[in-house]
Amino acid sequence: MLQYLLSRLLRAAVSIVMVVTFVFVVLRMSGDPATVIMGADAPPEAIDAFRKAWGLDQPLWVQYFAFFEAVFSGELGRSMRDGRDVVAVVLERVPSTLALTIPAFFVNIAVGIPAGVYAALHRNSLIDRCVMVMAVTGFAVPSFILAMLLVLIFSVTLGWLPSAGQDSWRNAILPIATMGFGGAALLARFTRSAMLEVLGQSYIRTASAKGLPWSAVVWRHALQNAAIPTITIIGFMLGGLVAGAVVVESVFSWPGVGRLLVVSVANRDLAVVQAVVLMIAMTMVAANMVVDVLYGLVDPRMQGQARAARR
Amino acid sequence: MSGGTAELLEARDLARSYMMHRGFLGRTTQVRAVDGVSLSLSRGETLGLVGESGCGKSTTARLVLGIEPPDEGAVTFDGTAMPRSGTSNWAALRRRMQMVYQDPLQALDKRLTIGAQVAEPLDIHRIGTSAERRERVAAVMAEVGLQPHHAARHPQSLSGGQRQRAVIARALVTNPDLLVCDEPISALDVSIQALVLNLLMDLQERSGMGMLFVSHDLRAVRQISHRVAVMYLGRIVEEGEPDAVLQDPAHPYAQALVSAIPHPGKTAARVILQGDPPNPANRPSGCAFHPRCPVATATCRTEVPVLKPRRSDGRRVACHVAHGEAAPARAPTMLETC
Amino acid sequence: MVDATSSPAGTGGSLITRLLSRFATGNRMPLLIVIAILWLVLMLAIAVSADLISPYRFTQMDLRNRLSLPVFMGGSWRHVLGTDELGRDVLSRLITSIRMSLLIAFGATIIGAVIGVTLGFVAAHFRGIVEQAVLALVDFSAAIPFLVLALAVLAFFGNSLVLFVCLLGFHAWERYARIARGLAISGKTHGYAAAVHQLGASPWRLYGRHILPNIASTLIVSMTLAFPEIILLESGLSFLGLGIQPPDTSLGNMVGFGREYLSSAPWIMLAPAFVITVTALCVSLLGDWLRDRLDPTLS
Amino acid sequence: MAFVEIENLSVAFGRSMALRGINLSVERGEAVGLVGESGCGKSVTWLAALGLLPASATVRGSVWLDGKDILGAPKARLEPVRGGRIAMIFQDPAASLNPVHRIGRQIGEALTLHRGMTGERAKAEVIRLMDQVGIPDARNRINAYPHELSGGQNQRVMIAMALAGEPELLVADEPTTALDVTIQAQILDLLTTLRRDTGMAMVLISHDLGVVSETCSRIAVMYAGRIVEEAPSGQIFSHPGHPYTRGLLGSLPPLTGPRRRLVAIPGSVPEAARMPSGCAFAPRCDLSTELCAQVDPAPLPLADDHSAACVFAKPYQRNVHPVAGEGAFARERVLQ
Repeated sequence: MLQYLLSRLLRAAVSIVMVVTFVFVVLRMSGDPATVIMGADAPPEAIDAFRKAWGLDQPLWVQYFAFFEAVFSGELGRSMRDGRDVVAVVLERVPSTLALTIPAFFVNIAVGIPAGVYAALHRNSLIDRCVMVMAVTGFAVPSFILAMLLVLIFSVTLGWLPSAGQDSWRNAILPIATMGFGGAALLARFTRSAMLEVLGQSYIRTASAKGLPWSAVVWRHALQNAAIPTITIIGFMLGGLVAGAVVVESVFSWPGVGRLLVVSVANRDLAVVQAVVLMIAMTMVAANMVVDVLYGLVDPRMQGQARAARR
Repeated sequence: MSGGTAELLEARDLARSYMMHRGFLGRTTQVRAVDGVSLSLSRGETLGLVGESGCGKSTTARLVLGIEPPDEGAVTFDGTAMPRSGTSNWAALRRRMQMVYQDPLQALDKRLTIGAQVAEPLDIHRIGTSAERRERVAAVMAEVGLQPHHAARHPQSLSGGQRQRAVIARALVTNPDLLVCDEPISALDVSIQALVLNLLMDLQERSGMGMLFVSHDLRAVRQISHRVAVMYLGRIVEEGEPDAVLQDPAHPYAQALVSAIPHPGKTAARVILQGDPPNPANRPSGCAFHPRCPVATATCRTEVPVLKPRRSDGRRVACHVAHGEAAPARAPTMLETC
Repeated sequence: MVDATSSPAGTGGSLITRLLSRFATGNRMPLLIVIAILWLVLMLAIAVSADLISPYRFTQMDLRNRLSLPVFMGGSWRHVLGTDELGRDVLSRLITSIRMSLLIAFGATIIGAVIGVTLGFVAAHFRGIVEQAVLALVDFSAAIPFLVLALAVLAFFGNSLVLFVCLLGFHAWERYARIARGLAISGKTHGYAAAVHQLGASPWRLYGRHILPNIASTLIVSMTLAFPEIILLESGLSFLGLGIQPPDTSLGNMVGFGREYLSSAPWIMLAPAFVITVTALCVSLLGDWLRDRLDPTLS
Repeated sequence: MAFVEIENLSVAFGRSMALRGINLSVERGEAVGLVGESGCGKSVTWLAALGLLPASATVRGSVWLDGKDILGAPKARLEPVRGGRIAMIFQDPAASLNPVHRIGRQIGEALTLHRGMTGERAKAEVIRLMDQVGIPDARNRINAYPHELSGGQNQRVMIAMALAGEPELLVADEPTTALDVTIQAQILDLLTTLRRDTGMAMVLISHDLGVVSETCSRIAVMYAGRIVEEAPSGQIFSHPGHPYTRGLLGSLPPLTGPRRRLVAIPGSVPEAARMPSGCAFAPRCDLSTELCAQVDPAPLPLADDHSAACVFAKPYQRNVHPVAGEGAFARERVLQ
């Protein structure tokens, strides 16, 4: 098991290195980083100070390692708009984003998985057709259009819910509903195809031939096997927790990390953009690590490689 | 039937191992799939290579054709050394040696018609004008028993037997000197197997080509081969005339293999081997068969037996006991084949 | 996907459905798929003939009757779908936006497919270090949600149409790379490609004449699935004001600009929103249907 | 009435008829072989009998178990039969075991279901069963997963799982097709000893005449959804009544004696959706006449317990000690 984890850790490290390199390269390719980040009108000595701080005068590969060091020590420079340290600016927004995405994540799972499983068990029944139609529309309707429609219906015409801002928990209902519907549709569709594939396997037929009632066959044999591919999608959603709300937060002007990213991009506050991208990448890589560990627990064949080698 | 000219195919002490590693960082274990195999084949002769899964017979076939380079040993074809796979003269040599595969549907391209695929070797090696190529394709398709209208059909719309005939037609269209068949009939039904075996034997008589027939089915190998070699865990353990090896197998493993074949009306006592073939990753010391061999002795556990002719009838066998170099641990069960 | 059987002849027997019903050998094509195809044909027609059929130039302002109602809400026939806050005709803007969005979606899908398939084949052919490098790139692109990646690049490089299309091209490339690599390797190890290699064929002939046509159907199916995703991404970015910049117009930024007038003039936002949703829906329905017909394994 | 009696069983998937009226009986403790090439419906017969076919199959006819019809029986009555009275094992052992459950648990499941055993008592019984089917070092292997065992060992786990319910009939669907010939010999030997020890009946489904001939006392040959010949195993080889059986025997390469050219049956099996009129084998049969195209022959008795569904099948007087072995067959063949 350890060996398996070690290899996953290495892959995660490689991904992080590539993300940091990507940000480093993108920053460099878009002209002189100092002027880009500090803004063209910033006083020359501020630009020189920035250049010295980031060692922009040194050869490229020295800058590269300096950049790595900066990333891992958390000093990513100051935000151009309010001069505060970017890491602080980003971290203070995380709680409000999580306030949206964590409930949405649970809605996805609570609605998506049972719907997918039920649809697979009752193929071509009315429920199956409904789940598939919901899944396709969930996939086709972009979140911002769904959000606008919900605002149009629930706040403009019916006036039940506020359409923007973050003053009370009632503001969070529409954003969570928007993300919940999209995510649940995707998960339902995926769980359904995973279940259908498992139900076609011959060990399911063996379980029935053993005399197990159908419900036991589904609960004890089918579900655990269908969980394996579903974990990948859940892992991906887990990773998207921080990044997932970019569009929805903008529509409902919910002060989360997503909205911060959009605003910083709009007024080219690149230090903040850099910090947000790095943080989102780190959480995604961490989420993939969690998924790999879950894989090992649920699917003995992964773990088995390490165990068989020891035997 | 040893041909006057140099042997068509000569392989000396071939060895090939694969790296099996677990995960991104996991330990790499070396698996010796083929461990010192020598064989020769002359024109018009069929050598049957028989053994259970994991004995290295398919790897040997790929080494002989030069698809994979051997780690040790060498292959010579018609006197010249086999070029490395992928080089241009390796590709040119394909004209003279061809392969028939186990699953005909997988070996054919679903997108192209049968006629186009049978003609492909001619296009690749730019043989003859397009008119001559069409003629040759029609002739070889008739030779394998396919009707002209099959040329326009796609592989999916043919039966298993017809597909395998198409694969054989494609292999024969450039008149190769050597045909390597890797389990050509095991994916087919019994009645279709008979068709393909008859076809291969007729084709060989007419064209006089050499044939290497790899299979786990000893009965099919006996039907088609002039010489048979039994393989176990990467080595040839016995080689000789098919009827001789079947009537009176010398090597204990060959005895077990022959007796294990279920046969209508067979009443003979059967030698049941215990356990499974050992993992090629950790080969037993000395003779690889000793853990399962009913007559294994101390020498068998330490020394690797050499494949050499038996004094009594010249049958080549790799077993200390069979050569009388070691007294059998207990009287070998007298096997009375029906 | 209600599976109602109706003879294509019944629905106007258009050439397209008869042509495609050859595709649906055996059972008839479901009604929903016929509708989806008809909608997409309509969209393509609009995109191609945008300049001819749009009543006004999409930038022509008519301040006198700004925010006028669409005809079915009591407005005049002069502006069938009404006008926006600057009095520009919503219908003509919609038509130009459709052309822009479809153009971007097609361009990006093609770019993604070409990049993905090439890298997939490179990984399948050279194996070893090259394959690990391509796989590391695939891991990398899975490590960041595409939207965030796009925002970062747009932030640093500013916005130009060409950059925007190439960026969207990078959306689904790793999906094609994974499919191309997987199918090429399985073909090369024990499939038809190994057999053709055995005949002495050169790598070019192997990939060009054999592997590519065989995986074409799988690729087309995954392209029809990626196509709507790109439409949604483009409209999402444009909605956030980071995609297509004025004076150009696309479905996304029409919805974005229509947002302020959601309560007073919802039709500015609803028309493009409807087109985005229905087009994405039709393409993914067609994609699912094609997948079941062409390659049921790619579920 | 035999222990299990299949009466006029027919199965259709949409328009294609997979089974066209099967009549087969199995006595207590008897071993019946079901032989046929792929697509002849041999597996579908028993999957239908145990109600394991997908919902899309329409099944007609009846399956009498001890006088009661279980075909289409309600779940409450059918589930105790599955594994409890009739157990089934399948061809590909690695795919037929749940990859994420330990083998001990999969065997124990049937124990708890049919014999109410739980906890330590069940664990002890699982180990006994694993010893009985010859899994080495059972005590430590109980926690292994299917992918950690070889094909042969996995098949033994399947057999142990089937034995757990103490069934009266074991249906083995191509149990050794995916295994090497020496492992196959081990499994066939195991099945024969188990039948001797437990006295349970067995149906062995295979495409290999040799496998069936050694382990079964009676053999039924199937072609295109129908039983075309049924006889004691010795008789099938010495007096094959149906041309298809003769064709199968002719296409088997002989192990001994002179190497003769194999008899290859021309053409291929008709598709289930487009079954020819009259006898299904007529298009490929060298004896066929126009009569065969009209008449769909019912099984014709040739000797007291030997029948063949062919108008040209010739009844014969069965002498007391039938001459077994290949020799008799070859000579007979030449005379015809």
